[in-house]
Amino acid sequence: MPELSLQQALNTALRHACEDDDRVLIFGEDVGELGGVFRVTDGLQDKFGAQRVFDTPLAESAIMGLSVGLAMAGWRPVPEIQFDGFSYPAIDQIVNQVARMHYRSRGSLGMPITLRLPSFGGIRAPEHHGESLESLFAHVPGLKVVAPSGPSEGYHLLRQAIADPDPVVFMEPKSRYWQREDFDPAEPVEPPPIGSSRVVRRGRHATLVAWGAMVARCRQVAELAAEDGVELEVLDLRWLKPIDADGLAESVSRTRRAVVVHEAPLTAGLGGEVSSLITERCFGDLRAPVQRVAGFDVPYPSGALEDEYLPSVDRILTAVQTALEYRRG
Amino acid sequence: MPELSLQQALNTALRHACEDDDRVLIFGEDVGELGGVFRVTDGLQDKFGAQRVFDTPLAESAIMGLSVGLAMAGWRPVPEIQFDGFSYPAIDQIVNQVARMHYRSRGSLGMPITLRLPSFGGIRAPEHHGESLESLFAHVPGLKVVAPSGPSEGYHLLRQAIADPDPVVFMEPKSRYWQREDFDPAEPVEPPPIGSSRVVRRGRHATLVAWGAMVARCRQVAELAAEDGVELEVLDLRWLKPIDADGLAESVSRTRRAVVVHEAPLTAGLGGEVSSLITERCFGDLRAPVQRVAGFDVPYPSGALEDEYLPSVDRILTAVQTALEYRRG
Amino acid sequence: MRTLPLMDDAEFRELFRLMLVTRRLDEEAIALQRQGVLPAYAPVRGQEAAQVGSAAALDLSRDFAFPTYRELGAAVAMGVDPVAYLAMHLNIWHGGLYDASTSRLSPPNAVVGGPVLHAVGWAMGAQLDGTGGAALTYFGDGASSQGDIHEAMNFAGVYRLPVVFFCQNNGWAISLPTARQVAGGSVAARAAGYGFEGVRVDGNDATAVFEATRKALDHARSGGGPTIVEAMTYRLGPHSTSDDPSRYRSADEERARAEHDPITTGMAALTAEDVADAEEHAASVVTRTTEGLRALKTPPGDDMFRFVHREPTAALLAQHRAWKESQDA
Amino acid sequence: MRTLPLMDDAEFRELFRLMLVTRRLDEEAIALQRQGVLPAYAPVRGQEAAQVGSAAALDLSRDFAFPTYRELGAAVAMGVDPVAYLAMHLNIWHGGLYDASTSRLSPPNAVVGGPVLHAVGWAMGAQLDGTGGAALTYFGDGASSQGDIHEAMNFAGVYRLPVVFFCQNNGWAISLPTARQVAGGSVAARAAGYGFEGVRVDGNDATAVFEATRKALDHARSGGGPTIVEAMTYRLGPHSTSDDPSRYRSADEERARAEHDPITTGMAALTAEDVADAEEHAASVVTRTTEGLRALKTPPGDDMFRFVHREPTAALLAQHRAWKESQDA
Ligand SMILES: Cc1ncc(C[n+]2csc(CCOP(=O)(O)OP(=O)(O)O)c2C)c(N)n1
Ligand SMILES: Cc1ncc(C[n+]2csc(CCOP(=O)(O)OP(=O)(O)O)c2C)c(N)n1
Ligand SMILES: [Mg+2]
Ligand SMILES: [Mg+2]
Repeated sequence: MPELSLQQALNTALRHACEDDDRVLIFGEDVGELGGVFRVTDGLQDKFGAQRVFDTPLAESAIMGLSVGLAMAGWRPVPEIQFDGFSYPAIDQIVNQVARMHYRSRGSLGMPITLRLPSFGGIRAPEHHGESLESLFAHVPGLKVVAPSGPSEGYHLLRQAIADPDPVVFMEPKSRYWQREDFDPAEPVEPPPIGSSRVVRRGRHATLVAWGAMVARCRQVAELAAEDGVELEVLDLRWLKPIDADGLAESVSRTRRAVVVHEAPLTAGLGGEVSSLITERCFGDLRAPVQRVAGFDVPYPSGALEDEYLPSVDRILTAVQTALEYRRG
Repeated sequence: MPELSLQQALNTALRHACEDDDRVLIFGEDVGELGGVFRVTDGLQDKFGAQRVFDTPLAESAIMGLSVGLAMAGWRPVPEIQFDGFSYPAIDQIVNQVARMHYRSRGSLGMPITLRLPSFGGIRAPEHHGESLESLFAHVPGLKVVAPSGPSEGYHLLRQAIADPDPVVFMEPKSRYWQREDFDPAEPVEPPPIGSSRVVRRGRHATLVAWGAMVARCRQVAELAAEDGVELEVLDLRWLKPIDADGLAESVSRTRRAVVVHEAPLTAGLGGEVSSLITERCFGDLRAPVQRVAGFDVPYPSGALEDEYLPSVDRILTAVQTALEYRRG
Repeated sequence: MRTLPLMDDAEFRELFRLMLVTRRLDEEAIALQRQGVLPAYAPVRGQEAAQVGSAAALDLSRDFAFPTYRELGAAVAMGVDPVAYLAMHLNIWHGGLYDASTSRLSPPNAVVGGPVLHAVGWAMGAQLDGTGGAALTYFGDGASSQGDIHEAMNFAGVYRLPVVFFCQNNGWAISLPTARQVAGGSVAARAAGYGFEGVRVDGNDATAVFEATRKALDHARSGGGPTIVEAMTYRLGPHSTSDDPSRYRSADEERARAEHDPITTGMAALTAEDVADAEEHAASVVTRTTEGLRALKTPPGDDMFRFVHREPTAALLAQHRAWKESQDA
Repeated sequence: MRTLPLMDDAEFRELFRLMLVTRRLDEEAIALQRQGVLPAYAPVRGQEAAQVGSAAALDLSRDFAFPTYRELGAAVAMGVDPVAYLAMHLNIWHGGLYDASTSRLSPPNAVVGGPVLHAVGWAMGAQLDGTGGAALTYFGDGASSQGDIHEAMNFAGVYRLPVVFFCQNNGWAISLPTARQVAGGSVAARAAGYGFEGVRVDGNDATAVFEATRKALDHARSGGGPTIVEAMTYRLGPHSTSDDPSRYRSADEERARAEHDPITTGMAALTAEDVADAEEHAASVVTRTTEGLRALKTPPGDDMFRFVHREPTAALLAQHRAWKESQDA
């Protein structure tokens, strides 16, 4: 079985998608000859030609507006926006157009668009290169939103997103691009339904809910806690819209405690949604309020302060402890 | 005491702000001669001249980018974006620039900008004229966000927003523009601190949390419930960032049940944040999970379906009933 | 400026019939708004020649048009059912009820500037497929200030895409006159900066508009790339039925511009018989349309949920179900 | 294109000294990046004449400049402490550590296109105050594709604002050459469409750049309105220290363009004594800067909270406190 990095897995998924469906188009800033700043589109222009894999001028609103028109003309666009923070100039096209054209046209115009968005922080990058926009996207009716946590997930979720007839925002955890995993993308897999989560570690004392790069961090926390005899379940939410409310409830009704972890700022982050969904379904079972460990309500800081900002193992452990020691006052 | 509509109260607040501080500038699309499509800036250009009250070309990103530059030059910009749905083209300037310039410059460049944004639905308007963006704005570090529920609130909160040295998004509930109230804007009032909520009706069986136009609807619900002997407390959250977590806790620790109501779609709406804040602080006191009554996860519909989409008295009452009848399973 | 078409010009007769249908429908729509049948309406009076002349140049077997919210004349010329088009103003459905895909007319779009990028994307799709089709995209003098317009023109210029940028310069963007909107004074003049052709045409001369548009479409179809056509016309009515133009322009100006009313000049150029015939035809379309509009039913609330995704999510199906149950209760 | 400056040109000698400081600092920054001191860096090699020539034309008593992320030369010419400027690349603080307000240089801005609107706003503020100051805003050939650039130029044109749009056309936007970025081929040529002047200048000729910029600034200060200055230059190095230009351009091209290296030609135009003197000066600046950079300390995590608002919110103060306690524990 080959060992693939997330970046290679995504590259393979794009290649397979182009091979399987000749309506798939890949475009964005520097995705052609350069192969993308993270090389996720490496070699694709050579293989599929400059008509199907092309560079755009430096204009994010155009990239998404173009996607709408291409979809109307029967193509299946897979645009890239180079970094999370540069999707803001395209938000109008994403919210007011991509997400609504199918609705506005009463189903006459399909929008099978997959926006690839290198996302989240942790790589000591310049300003605007470490943002987490999942809460914004999840709030937009008409969008589906997904974030893989590793190579095999990345491959299958990207194939699924591209195959889906609706717009999907595909958030790639850039700090995990070089993480490797053994798996064979050629092996056929029945993909789990859109909107399903995945328990990546079983446990019984509390559930850690995370997505993207925070899944690995939560596994690390679970390993540390296990040394103290605390068995944490780790749930990779992966689909951020629709959210697997049943999966959350199933896990937390067993563990009776939950901690949700994300990189985005706390206030109005997706943690509030996850916490509410759990509480609405598991109120009677919960032994403690759902804890949230998130970025602070500050702009994503420069590299020197990145580790202070991101949920650390310590902060997550403290939240676990709070949940475990909670006594109804 | 004069009777003023919300629209008149806001107009008066702008007038007084211009009188008190000659660095205040008012601009946007059609705010000059026309006085704004809702006439909130009516007469201001006549009074303060076309240098301080001016029309901009039709470009929302420019309106906010301009505000940043004007603030850097020592002015106090009070831009208007004509409708909620047209703030999306300006989101990049709002998130990446307005909200961060003070931070980026380590306090060297102040951003005393108040963005006035006619918001929310309920007026049978065309597409993009009925959006609720509070969850997006509340998630952005560096912004403060407020939504008045009536004329006197509107007057005082707008004065406070303009006087504040930081960027504030001021969301005007357009369905309430013509609502009238007796109050004298000339009367000096010690403004409650930024981030404080307001109990607009006392009750003991459950707390309804709302903002903007939903406050009036919740009062209506409370009146109906009172006929059945159910006494609902109604809390006007008003500041949507920062949120008055203490005020919420104070109320719900008394009533032990809460329903949060908003127009925006449910998923990743501010209701999740409010629900989480309440649950984190009142877990031991809560007799039922916090209920959320919100817009559905669909694009804001056309007028014919508006009443189906918006939280109705019935839907709110049903949620109250669920909370009251809840039994731990 | 061209001289008026000759009276034996059959082509012009056909254009005039479509223009007159538009005019009479427009008048009827305003009447219906006054009667409370239509909640609001955006009149096209004065712009019939620009709209009909341009849309009539389309080859509906391969071209595609992208309207704003004020393109009744284009819809009429393209053979779209006026009832289905005007349903938008009845608040039945934001995008109207016609089938965008088969009509070759995108749903009405209220985001000024936004759809212009869709046209560019569609044109790229058509070019990739080698269909020989061209995109015709409408926008106003006001819209020309939006960033999206620039991104669209630059993109189309770089890729030499088959798209015609059709600007109806009607003198006003709500209350802002072109002189304070368009730096340099001419939208057509912008084309030179993108390396393609821009032409100005008398927008009240249907034949001139038709010919300029046909030429631009031919140029596009034959691989010559984009063109800007700027049709100089005038909005004789208010911006919308809730607008009051007397606040920002003089009655003198309106009277002066009414002398170039394309319907009046068209009538003068035709025989009385032709005019009578056209009136009869228009009257029958108006009757049919009014009956159709009055018979239109509010869509079921289910539609609000049905068209959000092509592949609905479990979460939304659950919301739909809950909504249904509440309806039945 | 100009001929080279005469050797007795004292002005040029001064410009050259600043250019050489920039070159040597640039080389040192790359070396520091290789040594792992700087995490990443965006080289300016080849653009020294464009940056120094333009910034030197500023009147720092009343003008203000708006940089991108690649304006070391402008910072040097404006007398900004290189340590404070380069602190950004040390990942100390996104906006560097210099005082933007007193330096008359906005913090480095990584959103391509974004700061150009700030310049327009600042220029309007200066015009309102009658200071006679002008704004100088930097952007690249890539940035010229952004919608914000168009909105900025149109706005500045309508209000005839004192702003100079200074485009460094360095041939590339990461991997995209100007020919596939700028439709029509010239950014300066866009000016005509906005009704103001655009000039192209040899960006490797510091004197020519200086004179063109000074002329444009004078024009702006005297009420003549905006100008585009397009300086034709070349990025001799990689886009950033993580870029690999061999993937998208030939060594031949690089060699050919290196022959116009402004430092080489500048050296040839000066006496050996002047060059030696300039080298000595540059070396001392480099030594001081390197020492300063190595001595820079990571800012306290408190700074992350301190600069979010000018008037901090209770909620953020609480997060700050919680963070502090976790540090002490
Ligand atoms: C992005 C955006 N901003 C603001 C509006 C509100 N608005 C609707 S029409 C209009 C004026 C449009 O002027 P123009 O483009 O000249 O078209 P016209 O109305 O004259 O047909 C404005 C400001 C909008 N629809 N979209
Ligand atoms: C809005 C935005 N989109 C994308 C990027 C990522 N990016 C950084 S630099 C760059 C190329 C910029 O080219 P140009 O404007 O010519 O400036 P240069 O790098 O040549 O100095 C890109 C695409 C960005 N910084 N901002
Ligand atoms: Mg107009
Ligand atoms: Mg460049």
